[in-house]
Amino acid sequence: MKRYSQGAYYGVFFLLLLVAPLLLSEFRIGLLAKFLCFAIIAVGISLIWGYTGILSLGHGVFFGLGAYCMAMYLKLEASTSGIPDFMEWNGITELPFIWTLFENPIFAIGAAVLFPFMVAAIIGYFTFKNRIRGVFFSIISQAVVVVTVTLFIGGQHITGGTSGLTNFFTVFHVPLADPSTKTMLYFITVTLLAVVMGISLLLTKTRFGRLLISIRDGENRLRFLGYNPAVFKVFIYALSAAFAGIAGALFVLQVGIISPEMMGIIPSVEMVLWVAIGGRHSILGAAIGAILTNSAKSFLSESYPDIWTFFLGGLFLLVVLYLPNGLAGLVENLKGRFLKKVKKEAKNHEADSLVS
Amino acid sequence: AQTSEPSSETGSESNTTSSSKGDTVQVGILHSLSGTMAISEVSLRDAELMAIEEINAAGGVLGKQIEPIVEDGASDWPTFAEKARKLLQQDEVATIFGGWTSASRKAMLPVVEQNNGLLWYPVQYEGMEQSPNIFYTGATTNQQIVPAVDWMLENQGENIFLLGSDYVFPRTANKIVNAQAEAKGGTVVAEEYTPMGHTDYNTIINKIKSTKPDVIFNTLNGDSNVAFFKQLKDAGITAEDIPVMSVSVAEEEIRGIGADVLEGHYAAWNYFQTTDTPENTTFVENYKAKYGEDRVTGDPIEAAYNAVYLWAEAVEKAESFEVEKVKAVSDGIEFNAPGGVVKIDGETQHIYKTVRIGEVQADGQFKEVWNSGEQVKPDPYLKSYDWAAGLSQ
Amino acid sequence: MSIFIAQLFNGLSLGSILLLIALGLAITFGLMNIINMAHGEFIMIGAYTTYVLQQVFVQYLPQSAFGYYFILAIPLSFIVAALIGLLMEKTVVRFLYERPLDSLLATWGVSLILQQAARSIFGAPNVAVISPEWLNGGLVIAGLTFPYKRLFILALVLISIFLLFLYLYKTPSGRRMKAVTLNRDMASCLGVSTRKVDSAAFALGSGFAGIAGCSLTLLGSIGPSLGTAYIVDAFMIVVLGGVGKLKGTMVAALMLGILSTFVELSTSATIAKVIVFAFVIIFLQWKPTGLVNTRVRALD
Amino acid sequence: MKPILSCRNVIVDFSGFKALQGVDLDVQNGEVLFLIGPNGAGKTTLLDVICGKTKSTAGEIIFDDKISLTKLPEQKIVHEGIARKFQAPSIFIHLTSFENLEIAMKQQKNLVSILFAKMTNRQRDKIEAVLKKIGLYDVRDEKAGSLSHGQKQWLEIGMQLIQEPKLLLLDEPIAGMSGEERTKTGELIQEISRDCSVLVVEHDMDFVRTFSTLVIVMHEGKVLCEGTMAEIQENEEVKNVYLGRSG
Amino acid sequence: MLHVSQLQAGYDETMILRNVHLDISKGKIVGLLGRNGVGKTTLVKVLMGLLPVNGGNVQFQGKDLKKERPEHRARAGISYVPQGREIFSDLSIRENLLLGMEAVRKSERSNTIPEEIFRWFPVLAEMINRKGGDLSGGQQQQLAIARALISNPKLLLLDEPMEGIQPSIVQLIQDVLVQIANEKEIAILLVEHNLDVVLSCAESFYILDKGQIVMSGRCDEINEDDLQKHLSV
Ligand SMILES: Nc1ncnc2c1ncn2[C@@H]1O[C@H](COP(=O)(O)OP(=O)(O)OP(=O)(O)O)[C@@H](O)[C@H]1O
Ligand SMILES: Nc1ncnc2c1ncn2[C@@H]1O[C@H](COP(=O)(O)OP(=O)(O)OP(=O)(O)O)[C@@H](O)[C@H]1O
Ligand SMILES: NC(N)=O
Ligand SMILES: [Mg+2]
Ligand SMILES: [Mg+2]
Repeated sequence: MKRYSQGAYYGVFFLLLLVAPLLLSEFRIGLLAKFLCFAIIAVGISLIWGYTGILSLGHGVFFGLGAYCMAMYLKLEASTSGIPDFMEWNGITELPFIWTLFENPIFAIGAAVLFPFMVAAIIGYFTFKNRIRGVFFSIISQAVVVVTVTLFIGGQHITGGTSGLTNFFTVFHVPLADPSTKTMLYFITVTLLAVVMGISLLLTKTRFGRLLISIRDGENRLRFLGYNPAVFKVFIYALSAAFAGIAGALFVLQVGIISPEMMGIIPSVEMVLWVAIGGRHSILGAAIGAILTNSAKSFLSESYPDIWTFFLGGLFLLVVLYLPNGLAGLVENLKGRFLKKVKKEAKNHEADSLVS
Repeated sequence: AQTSEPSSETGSESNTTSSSKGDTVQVGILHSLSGTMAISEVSLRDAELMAIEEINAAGGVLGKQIEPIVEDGASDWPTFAEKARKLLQQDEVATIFGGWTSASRKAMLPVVEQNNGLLWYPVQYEGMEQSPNIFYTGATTNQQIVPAVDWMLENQGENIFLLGSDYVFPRTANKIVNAQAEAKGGTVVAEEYTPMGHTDYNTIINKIKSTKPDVIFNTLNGDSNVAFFKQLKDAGITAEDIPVMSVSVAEEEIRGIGADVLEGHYAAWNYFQTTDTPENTTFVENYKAKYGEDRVTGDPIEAAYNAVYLWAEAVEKAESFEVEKVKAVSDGIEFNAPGGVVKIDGETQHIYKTVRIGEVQADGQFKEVWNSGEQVKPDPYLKSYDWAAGLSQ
Repeated sequence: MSIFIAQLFNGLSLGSILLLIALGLAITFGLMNIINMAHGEFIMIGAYTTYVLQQVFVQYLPQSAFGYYFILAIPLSFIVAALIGLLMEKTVVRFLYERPLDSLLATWGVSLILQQAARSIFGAPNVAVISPEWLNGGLVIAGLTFPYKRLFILALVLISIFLLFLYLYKTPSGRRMKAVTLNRDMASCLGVSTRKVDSAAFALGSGFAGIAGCSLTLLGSIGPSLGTAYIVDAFMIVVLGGVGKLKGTMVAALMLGILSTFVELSTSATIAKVIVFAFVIIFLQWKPTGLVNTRVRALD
Repeated sequence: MKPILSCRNVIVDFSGFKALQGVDLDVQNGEVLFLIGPNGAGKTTLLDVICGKTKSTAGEIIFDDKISLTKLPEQKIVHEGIARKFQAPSIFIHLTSFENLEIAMKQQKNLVSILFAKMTNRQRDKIEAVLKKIGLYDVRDEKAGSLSHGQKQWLEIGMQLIQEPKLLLLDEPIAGMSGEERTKTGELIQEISRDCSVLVVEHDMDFVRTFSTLVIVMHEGKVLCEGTMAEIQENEEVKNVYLGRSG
Repeated sequence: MLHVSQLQAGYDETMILRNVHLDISKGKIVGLLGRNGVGKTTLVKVLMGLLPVNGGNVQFQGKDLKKERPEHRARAGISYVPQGREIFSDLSIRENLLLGMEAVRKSERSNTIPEEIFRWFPVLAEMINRKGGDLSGGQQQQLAIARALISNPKLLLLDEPMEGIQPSIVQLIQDVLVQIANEKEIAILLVEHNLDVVLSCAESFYILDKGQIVMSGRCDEINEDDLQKHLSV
């Protein structure tokens, strides 16, 4: 019964995504594609936050690393002289070694996934091994953001500085601006979202998923059951970083820019907000949260460019105050209320028979 | 944002025609209205809206009323890209006025190019760029930085301390200053960058004290200027001791810093609120009447205002809103701007401008101490300067 | 040698400023466990209060009175920020004590609203606060200048910290506050009015942020997004010191202040920033619950 | 026969306060050893040291005649075969009773094994058997958080059982249990002791009397004396510091 | 003194207590018995105001308590030792004890801890400046009881107070309870698993099962068979 209804939700969700291109304008589909990238991040955050209890306020970094990996390849493909334009302004005449690797698209795509995975694994290894938890971890993740952003801005001659990397034309020599390329990318994004959600569902429905919940409930307890929670945390953290990396790569392909600002504190906190709004304990909820929050943001800022942050702030407030488990929680609640009615009647019978 | 027509599925090619359906023409205004850059950019929006209102009152352009669609870039570059795309694809505006930071411009650049749109960018910048779809109405380097450095070397001394925010404009500007100083017998005693939003300048000030420069060339952006100047004064360094030459401090920034702190320091611009032309008197009056007595004008505000007029004149001349046609006729278009006559250079799509250096007075206004006399031809790649040969490929 | 002393003073001064911005957060976050992302906006409120008071003095009082506005601005910033904090506690924070992580999200919303409110009321551009004449200039000792403003802030921080310590550790009211923040239910079962204490604590924390904002007008810019510049630093310090540990907060602020100035002197501001934050990361590896910590016997 | 666990001169110093001041103690194979003593005597601390939660300041703890425990991390100690029940029930409140046992169950506990773990029939039977044994079979699919205090205690004991340890450390296992459940727990402990050694800390003298063979009394961080309950009861010092008049 | 009738209460949507009746009068010790999970703790929490009342009546000294917050109940003279101790782990023993005084009216509140507390629980005097969280389980339990006694309550709610306490002190606490009930006329609700403890110090008892009072009476007239029926699994 439960499994069945859950399947139905997923079915409707992906069906809507598949027919969306028929219903929306090219620009809106572009936006939706961007939101789907964000949904991929949200799924990863739901894994570590909702399931494992790790609150990362620094996932922007992994998103950014994935995005930069992809962007470096695109930038090289767009640079006629073989050297990106901003390097020329900075007086660099020879392509730095690290950049030469990204001439190979396979490497770039692989790196967009593996590089965030590895960086997260390293950070996670030390912090989790040293039993840094809760808000201490969250603050470390913010410090990582500050360090990374500052380095990317400071290393202007290699990274493009504040402006980031932009002005790409082609991917695999196919023009990025072509409507067909855009449609293609949209469907690739939908597919990858499906894959990421699938992996996450598989993980959470198995013993591994229950272990994640145990880590959230009491990781010290777990040690005395013979587990080393750090290993599991590192894995799930790195996995969610890899998801963010995938999202970053897709983002760059569709939006055409990545800048250090995008890895900053504000986007990183916003990512958590999407998940909270959708429902951190639900994979689908998190994804929908990302899409809806960003839609609301776009809609509000288009409708009220002067004061939209009033409304956005108010929205966050209301959701948190009145929907503690996000939209998914609301759905559960409504469903629960309905089921409970049925159950209650049954239970009353049972209770009566017990007393008599 | 206020209006949005149902989009046509045909995409980008037809934008210029559908934007001018009926008796209105839509234009996009895209500045940061929220986030850290809002402190500067909101005034640009105001200036552009004022110009649009004036033009509409005078009968509009090609007989159509201009209808602005305002969007918020939110101090975030990908958002600038998204909103520019929205304006061009969804609203199919005839042109966009927008941006402040170079990063925001660079984010919008591919979008306007791919959609064959038009962007008017109103802020002084670091040069080295020339997009066919952008008109640059602020100064390029040879209309601000280069003359400012010449003037400093001549009037203040040869030891220059470079201080800037860590982003593309200051870094590129300082590269130019280095080359220029070397060629002209100046010495750069130190080059320091601070992250955006940096607020503690004590250590930098100690470095200034120990390097004893004759002048500080300041490319700090926004908020950092406030912290820097306040703390410089507290450390006991006055404009008499070491003057600061700024290129991003206009009247509005002075208002936020406090004139008492800035008195005696210098800035290089193309326009001051005190610039003495009849057009400027009206401009300042109108601006204050519309937005409040306590508001001030300034160079980027004027450049944003000019942009709207220049576009309107180009449209009139082309008798079309189409980007290609507007561009084709742009060369030589003149506007009797508040800061004096400006003229579009069709080749670079930059503007001929007069360079001015001013000294901050106790009332927060500039006293002009030098100007270039004639309008300086824009040279974004500094091709006409020998010492700059190594700077651009 | 003289540069060393000058830098040491700068470090202390920076540390005192960091402490000032973190002090309020040490209460709302450290003690009450509210991840208050709007802390920066309370700093902003303090700064704008100072600005408004200055305008009032300029407009309605004789020139000679102007010098004193700042003396009045400190308590007024405290009160205004505390009142707005009180309002926020009653309408938002109150529902989030059992959900610290949600507090992060709700207060983020509050922060957006407050920023926009400032923009709507005072306009987007920065405003200027003219510092009173008696705070201009500095003490010159052996060729070194110690700006009065920095000395003033140093003293202000010392007094604030002293009063806060006194309050928390020597008064019954402070004890109640600690009890409520440690175990709200049990405190109420003992007869403590948790609602009053919660409101008071949050208002107190917000008030300190207001004082910070007031003092920051001496050094930096006053604009709608003023708070965003300080929020991360403030959290960093409270956490580095050990959440809920006032002493830790103090030491952490001074440590970061001094580290930052000395690294910046020999490198650049950018590298200093990287190193300071890297230091926080590494330090926490060594002391995973901050500088000052309590051993807990409970498992989780 | 060699003892399964032997503590030699174990000292724990909490920044100046010596909670353990040189404890010597052996647990024999298959034995149920009761540890009693006044509040604050150091019983919990001793269990903490054995299972690795607290690091000893000095001394040696040898398990299974060869393994030194003092340097091992917690999960390694568990792998060696020591299970620990804490004083306050600590279970995973968002998992059901069944899932709690599934996590606790003896199995490969590394990342890869868990990632690909499948519930076998044998494992399911084992979990269900334990659920029945601890009386939670009927609530196996309810979130452990909504169990009552006593039920949580039971669940936790179950989680130790299913690990099939060699040595089981129980800290006040019957706290919060009512009469009959106490008896059942006692019987359970005796049943367990057929497969493993058990070290029990308890304050309920009736319980100790009923189920103990050997009792060790701790006082002020040291072992005060040992013997059968009958012997202990007669010890004047034990009466003074611990039992009081009725003991 | 305390009068409970037709009480209904529970968590969110699950009703735990259904139709509970209970009376406690001045100076009397009343035992509350019941198997694990029948709702004893729930009942005590409802009485203290930590859980809302969904139906029925709770009156204390003739006043309706239903809507009162815990702190008002505390100030009205109800004192509480929770299951699980709930001491303030970060505060010193002294601070913990002083907090027990919060329920006392301001004018009568003192800053010193009454001598008798240390007479009953000497270990607390020894460790007066240590942190609550550092204490052993039984020490914490003693602290929780001391903290509840310090305010001279009119009604004392004890949820398994003897848990984890060494036998000699269990006896002592029993004596103290009887003594204060007699001397200070404090009413005591004692939730306890240990039948012996209840029988030796309580005057009457209630047995709770499945959220209802299924048996009550005086301790000296207790019928073993009935007891077994309700307490066995
Ligand atoms: N982290 C700590 N810091 C300081 N003292 C501690 C700490 N942990 C325990 N103690 C002290 O060590 C002593 C032994 O505590 P322990 O918990 O081992 O006692 P116990 O024998 O289990 O008592 P109980 O029967 O009450 O559970 C106690 O006096 C306690 O106060
Ligand atoms: N927070 C909660 N949410 C939902 N249900 C709960 C909660 N706490 C307890 N329960 C349920 O309420 C019932 C009564 O629990 P309660 O703690 O009152 O029992 P008890 O009689 O005190 O048991 P014990 O003797 O074990 O302490 C139990 O069945 C438990 O499952
Ligand atoms: N172009 C500028 N000032 O960024
Ligand atoms: Mg113990
Ligand atoms: Mg109970």
